[in-house]
Amino acid sequence: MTTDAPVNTPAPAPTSTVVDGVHYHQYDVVIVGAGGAGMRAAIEAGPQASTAVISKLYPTRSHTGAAQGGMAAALANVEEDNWEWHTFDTVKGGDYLVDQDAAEILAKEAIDAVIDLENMGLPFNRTPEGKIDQRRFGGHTRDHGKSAVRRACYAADRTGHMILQTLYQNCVKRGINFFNEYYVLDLVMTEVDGPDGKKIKQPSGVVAYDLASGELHVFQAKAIIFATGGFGKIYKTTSNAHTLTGDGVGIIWRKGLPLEDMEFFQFHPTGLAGLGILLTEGARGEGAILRNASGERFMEKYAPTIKDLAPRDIVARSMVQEVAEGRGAGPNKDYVYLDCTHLGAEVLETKLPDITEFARTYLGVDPVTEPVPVMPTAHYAMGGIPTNVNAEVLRDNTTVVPGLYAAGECACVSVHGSNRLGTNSLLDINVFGKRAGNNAVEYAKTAEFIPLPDDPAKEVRELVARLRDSTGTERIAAIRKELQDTMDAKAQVFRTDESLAEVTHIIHQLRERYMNIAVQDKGRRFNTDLLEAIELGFLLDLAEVVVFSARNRKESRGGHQRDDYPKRDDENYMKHTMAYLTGDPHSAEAGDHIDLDWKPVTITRYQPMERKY
Amino acid sequence: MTTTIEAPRSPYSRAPRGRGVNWEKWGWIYMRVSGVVLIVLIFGHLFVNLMVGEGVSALNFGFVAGKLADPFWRVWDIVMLWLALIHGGNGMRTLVNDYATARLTRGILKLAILGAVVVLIVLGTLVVFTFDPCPAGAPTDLLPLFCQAS
Amino acid sequence: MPAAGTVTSQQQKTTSRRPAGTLYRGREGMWSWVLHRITGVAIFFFLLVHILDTALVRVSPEAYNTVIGTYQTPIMGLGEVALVGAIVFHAFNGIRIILIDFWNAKYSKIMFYVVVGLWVLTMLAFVPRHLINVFSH
Amino acid sequence: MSTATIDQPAAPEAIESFTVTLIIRRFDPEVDDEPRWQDFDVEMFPTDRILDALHKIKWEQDGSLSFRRSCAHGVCGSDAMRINGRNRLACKTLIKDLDVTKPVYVEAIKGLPLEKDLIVDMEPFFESFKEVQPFLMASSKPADGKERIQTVAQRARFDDTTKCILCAACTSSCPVFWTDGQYFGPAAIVNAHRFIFDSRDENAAVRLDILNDKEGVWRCRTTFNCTEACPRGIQVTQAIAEVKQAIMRGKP
Ligand SMILES: Cc1cc2nc3c(=O)[nH]c(=O)nc-3n(C[C@H](O)[C@H](O)[C@H](O)COP(=O)(O)OP(=O)(O)OC[C@H]3O[C@@H](n4cnc5c(N)ncnc54)[C@H](O)[C@@H]3O)c2cc1C
Ligand code: HEM
Ligand code: SF4
Ligand code: F3S
Ligand code: FES
Repeated sequence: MTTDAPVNTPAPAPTSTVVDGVHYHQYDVVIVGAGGAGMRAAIEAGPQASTAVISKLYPTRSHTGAAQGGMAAALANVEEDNWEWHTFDTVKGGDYLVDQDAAEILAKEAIDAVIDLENMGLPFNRTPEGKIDQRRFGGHTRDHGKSAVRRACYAADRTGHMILQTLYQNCVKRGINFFNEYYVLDLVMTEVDGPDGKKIKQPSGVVAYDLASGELHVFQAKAIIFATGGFGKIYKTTSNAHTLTGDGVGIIWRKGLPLEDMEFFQFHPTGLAGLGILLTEGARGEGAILRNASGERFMEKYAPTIKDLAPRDIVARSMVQEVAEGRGAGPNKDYVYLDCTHLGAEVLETKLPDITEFARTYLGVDPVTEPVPVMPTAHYAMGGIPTNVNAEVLRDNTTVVPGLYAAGECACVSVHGSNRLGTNSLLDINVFGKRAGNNAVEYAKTAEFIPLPDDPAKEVRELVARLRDSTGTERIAAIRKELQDTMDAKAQVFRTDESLAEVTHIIHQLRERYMNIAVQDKGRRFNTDLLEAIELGFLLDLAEVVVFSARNRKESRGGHQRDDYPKRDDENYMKHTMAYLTGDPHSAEAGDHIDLDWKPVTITRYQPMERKY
Repeated sequence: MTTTIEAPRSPYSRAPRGRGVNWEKWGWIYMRVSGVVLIVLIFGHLFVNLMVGEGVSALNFGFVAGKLADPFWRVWDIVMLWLALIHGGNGMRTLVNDYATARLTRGILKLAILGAVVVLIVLGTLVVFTFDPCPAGAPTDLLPLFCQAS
Repeated sequence: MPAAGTVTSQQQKTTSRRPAGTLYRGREGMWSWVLHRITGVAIFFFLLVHILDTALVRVSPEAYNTVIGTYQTPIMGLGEVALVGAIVFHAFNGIRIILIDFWNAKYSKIMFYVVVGLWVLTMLAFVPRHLINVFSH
Repeated sequence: MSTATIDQPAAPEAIESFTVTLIIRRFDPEVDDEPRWQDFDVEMFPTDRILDALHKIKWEQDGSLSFRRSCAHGVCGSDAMRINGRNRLACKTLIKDLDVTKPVYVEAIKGLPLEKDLIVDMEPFFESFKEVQPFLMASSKPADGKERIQTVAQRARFDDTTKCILCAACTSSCPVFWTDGQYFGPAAIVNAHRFIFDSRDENAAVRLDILNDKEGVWRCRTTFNCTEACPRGIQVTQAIAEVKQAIMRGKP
């Protein structure tokens, strides 16, 4: 029994000093974000080196906990399956913009990732033989598209909740250091001599704002892992949490490091209409059907083979098209129905209990007896901080930034290409979270601390002071709302050059208004008003990159659908977007401060084909 | 009583777990076991004293002495005395643990409860065992009928 | 928060300790507990007194009868109703608690109403008879 | 093709908005000595949640109003608070389910140190959670590098308590916890239950021992406030009863 005793040995006493009101800490590995990816990394790194996890939320509040449907792995517990088919589905689902070497790793290591979680205690649903049960999910097929396959390992419709809890439990077991409700607001870069004698900037730590006290903390680290999650809050209708404001991605961006494939944002077909709260694809995996106002199963038209289980981009587009062509339901004809009534109360209550409750609570609709109004909701950022398969952050198309890692939704490995398959993200955070943790700790074992620059907290201190002392007149919420409304209206499932140009223009205006912002809370303790202002800054930056990248991809692929370029264009665009911040973000033309570059797609097995389901 | 303390746990400290007899567990079990038995005893007691015959108005030395002369009622009363006092005492201890936060107050109150319970158990037991239903020199009209008979 | 030290420093930041929130609006479970507690304490104190007065049988029949005589006044008669009410509630609710502990927590609310019902029945049987006894003398 | 607008809430025609008064218990540690009540009027729709009302206040009236929130649909556990005298998640409390002819009282959860407005110090709560060793302990790994086998029935045994989101609604509704805050509290017991009854775990005895403590399960007085408050519908009191039974039996 003792062999598995908790490893509660206190971590080596971290040095912590206070200079000029700023706290300084030193850790071998610092992980920013305590969602699935961050904690999976911590479990690897924690026992091997002094590790700190910094999170703006208590770990169990992270949005990984909201994930519902499942986590893919070709365990073949219920039917024949193998990782190669999984790789193919991932590549095809991503409309061939997937880096196939990464997708292979994802699919191969998926099996261990699931077993790891089970061994750590995750209570998966079980088959009658007592093995991990699996269910169907969008885009998962047997033998390269022949028919749907049961590949998603799940725990009712609370898979993400169980993953997040299990990982947190194991962090507790290992005595990981958490700094909860600390907002990382800056990555500290120190100028050092590069290998070729030129000066280059190397990450040496991060600066965090302690929400409870309003004090600043500098964490010096040998290796830093970003695992800050997505940024769905650039949209109004989203399944993402209020706190998913893309701070981590925004910090990287402001450092002049590139962001990859930002134009690809996934819209999940089944968000509760008007609210955006997610109803898992697992519902359709269990047999639920999408219907338009007249009760027609419209997915038969758009994806004859796998119908409602087509990948998300296709289903979401089909839904919007149904509505646009006047076949929407409801008083404003602005949604379609997800029909679960034929599944029976038993299946709903046991396999989909949470979403059944969501529909009841928030729409007053009982899925057992009535179809549920749904519409696409902004769900997942395929793009983000570019990394290689070792989770090392890239400075350009090939060079890594030593000591800097990213994993999870904030990163772009790219295993999801232009459209992520359902259940592949929970997989991503586990596979690449683990890799990030391992690689970071290996790196930290040999690396030296890079000295911090003078006054590393200067920028953050000034930012915080400027906002707290602001005497402007603009309300934060008003600016954010206008951004979100605009993004929903003009940069959502369908886009055109014209609509995107408008958004760019509006973002520029909003940025000017942002200069004149009013932070009403002048206090130091729990100043969430101030934080919302800072988060809004990141949202504006990221929305602009999304739109700018989208404007420059003049084709339709995966989650990016251009009405003015409705076809996929492999000849010109079979490549990743790499966007760099190069100038003053306040310049009127986005092109004046954003540089777009391209990165080739790694192709190993599968040549691009037309994507039909 | 439900809005007492707003911010307890300051500073956060839980007393280290002591070894030895687990009072909490046995106390808890005792409350339930004694409770079940007490139901019978107390309801029986109340029924006989308050409901049968003329109820409370019939209560007097004669009545009590009559009962206590019967070994059946003696056992009944002794058991009830012990069970009820310990049950009540343990219940009061729970309350003190809940509401008295200062160590000293807690100690004093618990000692007081313990003292009261012990004294009363001893007193009660003595009374039942040493009780003479026909004390010499007492006016006979106050005594149970059987005193005259003998 | 990492070290234990941080915990205490967080604690010190708290300056408000005053109550003045609203009363918590618990349901049957909470109110039955409040009553159980109040009745338990009431019975305990009564028991203390009751043992003392009964002990007077050792002193002398006169002493006992004088004290017990006060139990027979109308005012005390009403007090006895309250006492019996308390005991009956405490007893039935005690059984309810035991059933929750050893049988099933699902029916706690129903059982609460059963307790109330039984209490009413018992009191209906007891009170008139008792009051007749008290007031008929 | 135009982009669809999904601005309208899903409910049928012209739902009317109305004014709701929220009376919020404010406390700014840097200014106030004591908490104070403050009124706000907000225009709300029946289908809005209390969280929306709080946001509306924060975003349109008083930016300094502080509260925690994240997911906004009852799965992250950030926003447990006392609404009209009962613990609930603000994001799961719909306006239409409250009597809005009267003001709605909103205050922080009870029993944990108040930090600011609706924010309390959660550390003591998480400390209790950690104390029960809430993680799987199993010495043997399956030899074939596969999952441990667990039957559907064994899995179902502890299903209820796996749902916990650590929101503290239960613990801070418990009258015993309010008294001195030393009681482990229902949430910690729920999370111990989760492992005690997991067929894969081998350390039930340790957890049972931890909870067989002065501040452990025996302090529970079955007041059911926890069960009523739990936003995940966990049968908390039942779980506590099961742990008590297990301690008495000496095994799960
Ligand atoms: C409703 C919903 C359902 C989903 N269902 C599925 C599914 O069924 N299957 C699937 O595979 N995927 C699903 N996904 C996607 C998947 O859940 C997420 O992509 C994934 O959980 C992201 O994990 P993460 O660790 O990268 O980020 P998160 O879990 O979002 O964690 C981010 C962490 O970063 C911290 N953080 C952020 N900014 C800062 C900062 N500035 N300073 C400090 N800390 C910071 C936060 O506190 C948080 O701890 C779903 C997503 C949603 C929204
Ligand atoms: C008539 C039969 C009785 C039964 C069935 C009974 C049952 C119980 C039970 C089960 C408890 C435990 C409650 C809990 O743990 O939550 C309890 C508590 C208590 N009982 Fe009794 N009891 C009875 C008689 C008495 C008597 C005669 C007294 C007084 C001497 C008494 C005083 C108390 C007290 C003070 C408590 C503690 C209350 C609390 O902690 O909230 N009980 N009773
Ligand atoms: S048991 Fe319920 S109320 Fe308690 S912390 Fe867990 S989810 Fe919240
Ligand atoms: S509220 Fe408290 S007393 Fe027990 S039943 Fe719940 S823990
Ligand atoms: S905001 Fe997540 S539970 Fe309410």
